[in-house]
Amino acid sequence: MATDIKLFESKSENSWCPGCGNFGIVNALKKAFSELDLLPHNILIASGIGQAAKTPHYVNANGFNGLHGRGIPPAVGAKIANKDLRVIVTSGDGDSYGEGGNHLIHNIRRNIDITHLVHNNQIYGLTKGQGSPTTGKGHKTSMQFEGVYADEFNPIAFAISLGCSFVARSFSADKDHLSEMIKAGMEHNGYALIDILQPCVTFNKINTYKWYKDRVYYIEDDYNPYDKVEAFKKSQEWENKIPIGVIYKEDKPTFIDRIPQIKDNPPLINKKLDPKNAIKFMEEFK
Amino acid sequence: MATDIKLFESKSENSWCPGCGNFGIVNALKKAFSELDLLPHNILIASGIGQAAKTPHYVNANGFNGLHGRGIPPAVGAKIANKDLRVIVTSGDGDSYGEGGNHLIHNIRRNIDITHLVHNNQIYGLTKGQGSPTTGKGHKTSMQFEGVYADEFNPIAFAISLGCSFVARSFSADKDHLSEMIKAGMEHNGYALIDILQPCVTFNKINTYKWYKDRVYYIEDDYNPYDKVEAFKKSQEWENKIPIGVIYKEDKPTFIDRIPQIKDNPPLINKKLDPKNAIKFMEEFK
Amino acid sequence: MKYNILVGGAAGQGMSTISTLLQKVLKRKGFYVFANKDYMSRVRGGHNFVQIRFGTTPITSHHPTLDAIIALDQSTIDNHINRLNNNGIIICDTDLNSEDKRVIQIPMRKLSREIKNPRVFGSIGIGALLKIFGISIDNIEPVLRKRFDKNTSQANLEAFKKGHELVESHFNINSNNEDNHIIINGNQAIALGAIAGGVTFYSAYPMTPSTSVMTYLSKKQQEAGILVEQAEDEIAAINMALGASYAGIRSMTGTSGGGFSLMVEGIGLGAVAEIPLVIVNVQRPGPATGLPTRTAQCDLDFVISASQDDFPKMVIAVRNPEDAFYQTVRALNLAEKYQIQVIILSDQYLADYNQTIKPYNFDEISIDRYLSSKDDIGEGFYKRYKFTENGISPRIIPSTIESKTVLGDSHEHNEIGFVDESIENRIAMMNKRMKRISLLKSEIQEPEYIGVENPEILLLGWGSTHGSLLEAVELLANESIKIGALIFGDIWPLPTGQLEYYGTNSKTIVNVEHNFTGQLANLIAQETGFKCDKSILRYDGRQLSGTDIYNKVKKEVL
Amino acid sequence: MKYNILVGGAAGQGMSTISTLLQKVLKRKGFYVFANKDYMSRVRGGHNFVQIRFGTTPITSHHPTLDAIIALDQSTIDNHINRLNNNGIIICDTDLNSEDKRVIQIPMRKLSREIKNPRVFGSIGIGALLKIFGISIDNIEPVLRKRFDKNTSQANLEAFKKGHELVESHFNINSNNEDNHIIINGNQAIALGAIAGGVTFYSAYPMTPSTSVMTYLSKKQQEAGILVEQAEDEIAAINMALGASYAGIRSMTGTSGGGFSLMVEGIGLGAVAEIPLVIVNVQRPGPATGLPTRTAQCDLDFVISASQDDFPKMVIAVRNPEDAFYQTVRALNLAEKYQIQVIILSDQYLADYNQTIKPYNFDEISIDRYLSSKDDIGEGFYKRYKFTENGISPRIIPSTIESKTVLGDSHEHNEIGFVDESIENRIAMMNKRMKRISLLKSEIQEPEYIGVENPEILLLGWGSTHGSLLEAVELLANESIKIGALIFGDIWPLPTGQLEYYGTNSKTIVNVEHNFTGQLANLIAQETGFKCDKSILRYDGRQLSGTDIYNKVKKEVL
Ligand SMILES: Cc1ncc(C[n+]2csc(CCOP(=O)(O)OP(=O)(O)O)c2C)c(N)n1
Ligand SMILES: Cc1ncc(C[n+]2csc(CCOP(=O)(O)OP(=O)(O)O)c2C)c(N)n1
Ligand code: SF4
Ligand code: SF4
Ligand SMILES: [Mg+2]
Ligand SMILES: [Mg+2]
Repeated sequence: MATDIKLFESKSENSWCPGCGNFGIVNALKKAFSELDLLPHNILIASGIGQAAKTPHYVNANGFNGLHGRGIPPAVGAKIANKDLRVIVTSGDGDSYGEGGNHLIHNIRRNIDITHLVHNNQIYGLTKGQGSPTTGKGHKTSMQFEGVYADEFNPIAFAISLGCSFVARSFSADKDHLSEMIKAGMEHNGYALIDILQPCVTFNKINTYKWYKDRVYYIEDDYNPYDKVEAFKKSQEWENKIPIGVIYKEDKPTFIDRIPQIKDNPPLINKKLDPKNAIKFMEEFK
Repeated sequence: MATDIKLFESKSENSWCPGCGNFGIVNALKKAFSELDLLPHNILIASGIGQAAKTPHYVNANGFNGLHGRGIPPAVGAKIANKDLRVIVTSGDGDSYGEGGNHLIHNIRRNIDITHLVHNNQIYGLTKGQGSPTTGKGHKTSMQFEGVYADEFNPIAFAISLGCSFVARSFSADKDHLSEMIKAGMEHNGYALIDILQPCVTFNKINTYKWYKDRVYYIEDDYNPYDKVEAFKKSQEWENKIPIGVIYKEDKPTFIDRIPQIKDNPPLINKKLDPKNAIKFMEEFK
Repeated sequence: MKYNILVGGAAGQGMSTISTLLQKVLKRKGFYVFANKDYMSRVRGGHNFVQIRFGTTPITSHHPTLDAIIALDQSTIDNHINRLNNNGIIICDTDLNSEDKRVIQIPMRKLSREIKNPRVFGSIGIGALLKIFGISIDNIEPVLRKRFDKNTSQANLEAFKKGHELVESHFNINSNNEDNHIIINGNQAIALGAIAGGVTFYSAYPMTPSTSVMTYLSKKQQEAGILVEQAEDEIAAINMALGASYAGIRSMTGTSGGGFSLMVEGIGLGAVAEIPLVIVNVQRPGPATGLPTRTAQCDLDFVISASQDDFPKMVIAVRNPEDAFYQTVRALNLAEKYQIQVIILSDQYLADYNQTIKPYNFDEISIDRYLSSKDDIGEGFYKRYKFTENGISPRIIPSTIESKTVLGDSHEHNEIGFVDESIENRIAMMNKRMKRISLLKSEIQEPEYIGVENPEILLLGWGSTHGSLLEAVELLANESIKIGALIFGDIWPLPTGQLEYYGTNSKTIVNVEHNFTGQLANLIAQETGFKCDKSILRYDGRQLSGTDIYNKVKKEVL
Repeated sequence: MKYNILVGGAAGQGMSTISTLLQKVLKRKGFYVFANKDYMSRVRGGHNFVQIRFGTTPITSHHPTLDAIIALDQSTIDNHINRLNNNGIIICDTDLNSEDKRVIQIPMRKLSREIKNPRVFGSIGIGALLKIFGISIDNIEPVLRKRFDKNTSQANLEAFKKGHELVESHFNINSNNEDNHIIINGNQAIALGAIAGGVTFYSAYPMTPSTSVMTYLSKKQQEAGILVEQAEDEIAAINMALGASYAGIRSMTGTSGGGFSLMVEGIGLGAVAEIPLVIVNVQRPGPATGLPTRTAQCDLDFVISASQDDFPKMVIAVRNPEDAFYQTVRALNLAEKYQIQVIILSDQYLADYNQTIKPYNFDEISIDRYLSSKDDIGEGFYKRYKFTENGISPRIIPSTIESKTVLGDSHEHNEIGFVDESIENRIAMMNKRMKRISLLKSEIQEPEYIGVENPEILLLGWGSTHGSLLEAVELLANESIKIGALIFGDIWPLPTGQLEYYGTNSKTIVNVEHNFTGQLANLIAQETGFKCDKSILRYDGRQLSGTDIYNKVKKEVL
């Protein structure tokens, strides 16, 4: 059973560079939606600002293209408003790990049920090639002429340390793997972080399609993503071999499930509003 | 050799509650300064806003009491301006891990040489008892009447995942241990995060002196803080037994050492300024 | 007949419990009550006090002189004895010292030990105080039972009685009124307004003096079936609220100046994405951290122009606990009607003062959401930013209409929400957004006028000075001074009708504000050309009382 | 004699290289050059163009009509052919189509293949273009060698020659001037001013159109011995800069509206802690993300009132690349002199336009730090916030004076910096801080006036409209229209002297601004009571040219 993938086609002009890794992500996303038998009006795609963050314009679904670094909070607000919405955050590495780092920390702690795709091109694409948190140390960029000084951010280790309930990595050029990861993330109850290796053909001449292809490998079948320490160990692989697949999982209640007044009721958007409901509260001031 | 501890006494009135764990931290801090043979005018204590963040007022040294959540960035700016300053950030758990979480991530990545003491009372003290990122899940607070919904933030695991070059935990009631940790942190080259268990006698009735005392233990002598995976494993201990001591270490160049124009020159505050230095740059526009 | 009581002590001495009890008892006895707080930014120690004014006619402001002081510590006596009337009374424990004849020492600590509950210490003082005012302590058990469990109630009752027995009555005041009031402060009124106005999600980050709005809502969230979430920071707070509003529920956030600073970018997002939102800013003195627990009206300029570029927004300064409730409900309706941000400005004084007022009339309020249906939006692509005559585009809730998707966007966009950089589109969208300003202008409420028909002196105020101005005008009018006051609630866009009317006819215009530069006066100059002749400005973190304004007018204006 | 050329194509076609080369060659030949950019918020594709104006007299604005177009793609022809003069020329590759007689097709792609360097494609067009204007290509090798390595230079030279040979000369322009100019844009001018003004630390977060200030400084950081740090966000950027300034070095930050929103809280911190800082806001249209690569003057209101409560701050709108350099140096000096925040307002148009100007005179500038010595501060506790006659406290660099510690603080504090909530202290500190406003007022520079002595029409502008107003006034004055323009640089506090003088004597006042509401006009109304009679407002993200203003004045004002 699957919905027609054409339903997710957007009428917006696309302004990504030819060959950009983002195309693979959008295609995998649509494939996942279709295979999950979803309809556009039941999905929300939220983002910040950046090349990746244009995604809500390029997929037909509800979209929220907010502020740079602030893709997550509106997504969370929307999920709270309507727990039946299938909520995706799809944004860049600068957006998700740089400007927006604080929201990532605390929404992982909430274990809110959203799927967060990070288009990790290890660069600031839209603003023309400055270093992002995931740019390799020493890499020269359009801003860091002598190379980036700070250590590279490891999103997988970071998410595991925070007890993120679903942590995966995929590769934008591997559409099947990626759409499987997206589906798994969306079917997972809780915060699903999927870091996606996404070549930026214009500004990142180091981490190219080839660079990634030479390194990625599928995580072994017998790997147990529930073992936190093993997962942490796995998260340290990078330079020569890059594991893709589900690296960490934890079963625990989602944010919505922790809050009885939301869990046990219809979505808040369906709540009947009546000023008189407040009379009883006023009485207490008597 | 040690400087007179009295040099660090402040003339400010103190507004902490009697019995507050912050007193122990201030005392240990002064002790460490004295034992490190420092003088007040060579030290900078920076903070955000909160009870802990009042520390710059309560120790005689250079002080920068900035904005809530923003204790780290001015400290970093000051260290860049004057690499000879001994820079401490001393602030609350809400300040450091909540509002200011993003600065913590990225300054650990910079491995800037500052010592960051988090007065972790697992609560918002100054604003009267709301949950902080480290408040235990389910704990009832003055704001979370049904208990905190989000998972507790684990600062040790978090810092290790980011490759923080010095990660330690101590306890405000163990003055000797704490001052040793502060000294070790200050003597370490690079970002030193010290999470300090600090009872808030007014608002945190769960994580009391006794609660901590019943759980803390000194890390084994043969423990190797350079093993990242072992350190991560250690970071997971909390409910019943809480390790205190240096949990993780990594040797790598500090931010200042990575930047030749700072490393190889006197502190920037001593740089000779002359407009004519810019003439050569103007020539390039000819 | 009005009396003024001060209860003072160090933070942590339980002053809040004592003063609340006293207020409730006085209210129950049929008195009008007005109680304001003065406290330091610390959790223990320091010097804090509550001023309780009560009487048989409505009260709208605190008062400089005192009839009675309950001193829980020495510094209360030292700090306030000079405000005590000659026939005033100080009640304190026998362990405090004062040579003053007006001091009545009672063994509060000792007696509370006898009652075997050290916490009833203050109730002994209240018992004594009531006796001094000739107020009986009959029928006060229900007040206690509302607050305490049975044992504690019993202990307190005993304490009241002991206190009552120990002293002689000194004043004589009687109320024949029935108690048909509620007693509520500004923040509670906003919070209650939020529930009444259909707020389903409140996201905020604690910040004095706004925190108690969140605390109240949080306490009631399960019962009200809403969600209150403490965000990781103020940026998250406003962005979560925007996301929730976009997704279809009424949401709201609140903070004070520093947190508002962090919300500025989000306000622009709300504007361009046309997402309704109500933002409460409970002001305190700055700059930056400033004086966290004190009061000011210092953010008017700031909130009016907050965020880059021009867009319609509305600012409402709430004036008292009655107004705060109704305006909150109205703000929620207007935000959705015009798909804009409405900012409610309050301040620490109003946030924390308790006042007896008549219960809110729930027949006067409604929840109007202005949402569009499937039929309204027609076939084809849903255009979130459709060009319409009045600039308001049909708004639907995502997921509720099959095959319609809703695109919220922060760029300049076309009708659907897709990025569009063309000149034509930019001009059309800018005009569309700005059109709503004229609609807002027709919606705006004129300031409240109090005073004589043809004032010679016109006082101008906004927000929480309302109560003080009311009292000041009354005092001055009693002396046959031709005076009036215009007190702005809606303040942006600035309503100018009443101002033109009274401004043109009065001789002297005086702005009364709690800030340094006279922000209202500047705004009025910009919008109307009227210049204020004099200013009464206070910026030390404390509120001008009615008497203060009365005195200033007499000294500096007349 | 002035000519107008447009080079257009898609993002990624190397237009920037081509147009820079062309500008450099023209400059080298002794022409005045003015080149502005119009580009979309994308990295590849879309439609971008550069307009290059050159001539034998100074040029301050772009122009609506065109004499020549180099079209790298079809949409350049389609979009701009209607702006081409009758005797104009279009140069394009043979693979583009147009029936228009003015089109000259040359086999650029084919020839570049012959030269074995597809990148020289554009240089063939430039060669042709130069010939069309009758400009020789002698001595241009040095220009190429500055930019390219030897082989590439050679290839480009060959391309120039090929292009030159292919066409006939069509216009005839000659410059007898020597090339003694620099060519620089607004952001480069600010960055160069920063180095000249002693900036030792620049922390910022990339944001169009401010990014190139940081990029320039970053490129020069090693040579200049300074540090440029890309912060994790704008909040960090400003707080790092404040920390560095507190610790004793000149620091600076820069951003655009959205990032400025995030810096608002930090501005208040700088104010209360009295830390000098210069903040550059290169404006772009909003609200929120708006039009990232386009221009606007839309943040005036916002920056003037940014952050809670009242405090002194200064806002300087830079007017052109010459002004931008000197004002940056001045801003850095004033920030330290008064220990305040100085905000430099620029915009995308000025940021990105290149102009030939005379080299900066380094004898005119100095670095004045106003720091205090050991002797100035005397014995005992160092009082960072000492009360002084003029409100400026002696400032020292932490660690440089033995036994003196420096306490920077964000609360209301006493002279040392300790928290102090008392009424007396609050009033004294507030007065101390605000006192500096009157000093600032005496420091402020009046707007530049251009035009006849007694104008009937007075145009008012600020910042980057300077060049367009200059041209417009000249055009109108040529028609004997009694017109003048006041163009504000210093804009807050608002200098009012010239305004009073010219405003009182002129019949019609017209504000010319790139925003919707007329923010300057509103500010002037607030500060002086003057009302503008007419407004010329553009808010579509594009700049008014001199001709645009000329036309609007003729149509709407006269
Ligand atoms: C508050 C704010 N700061 C900065 C910017 C400018 N900006 C837009 S996108 C971006 C970085 C984009 O990088 P990333 O998130 O990695 O996305 P990518 O373009 O690489 O997909 C920046 C700095 C902005 N729009 N808003
Ligand atoms: C921008 C901003 N938001 C909120 C506040 C209010 N505030 C002051 S301190 C604090 C929390 C303090 O908690 P923590 O950092 O744990 O310090 P503690 O008081 O517990 O030592 C808050 C929310 C503020 N001052 N500024
Ligand atoms: S700049 Fe990079 S990330 Fe952006 S669209 Fe082009 S290839 Fe993709
Ligand atoms: S509230 Fe808690 S943290 Fe604050 S001073 Fe009191 S005991 Fe210490
Ligand atoms: Mg990226
Ligand atoms: Mg805390």
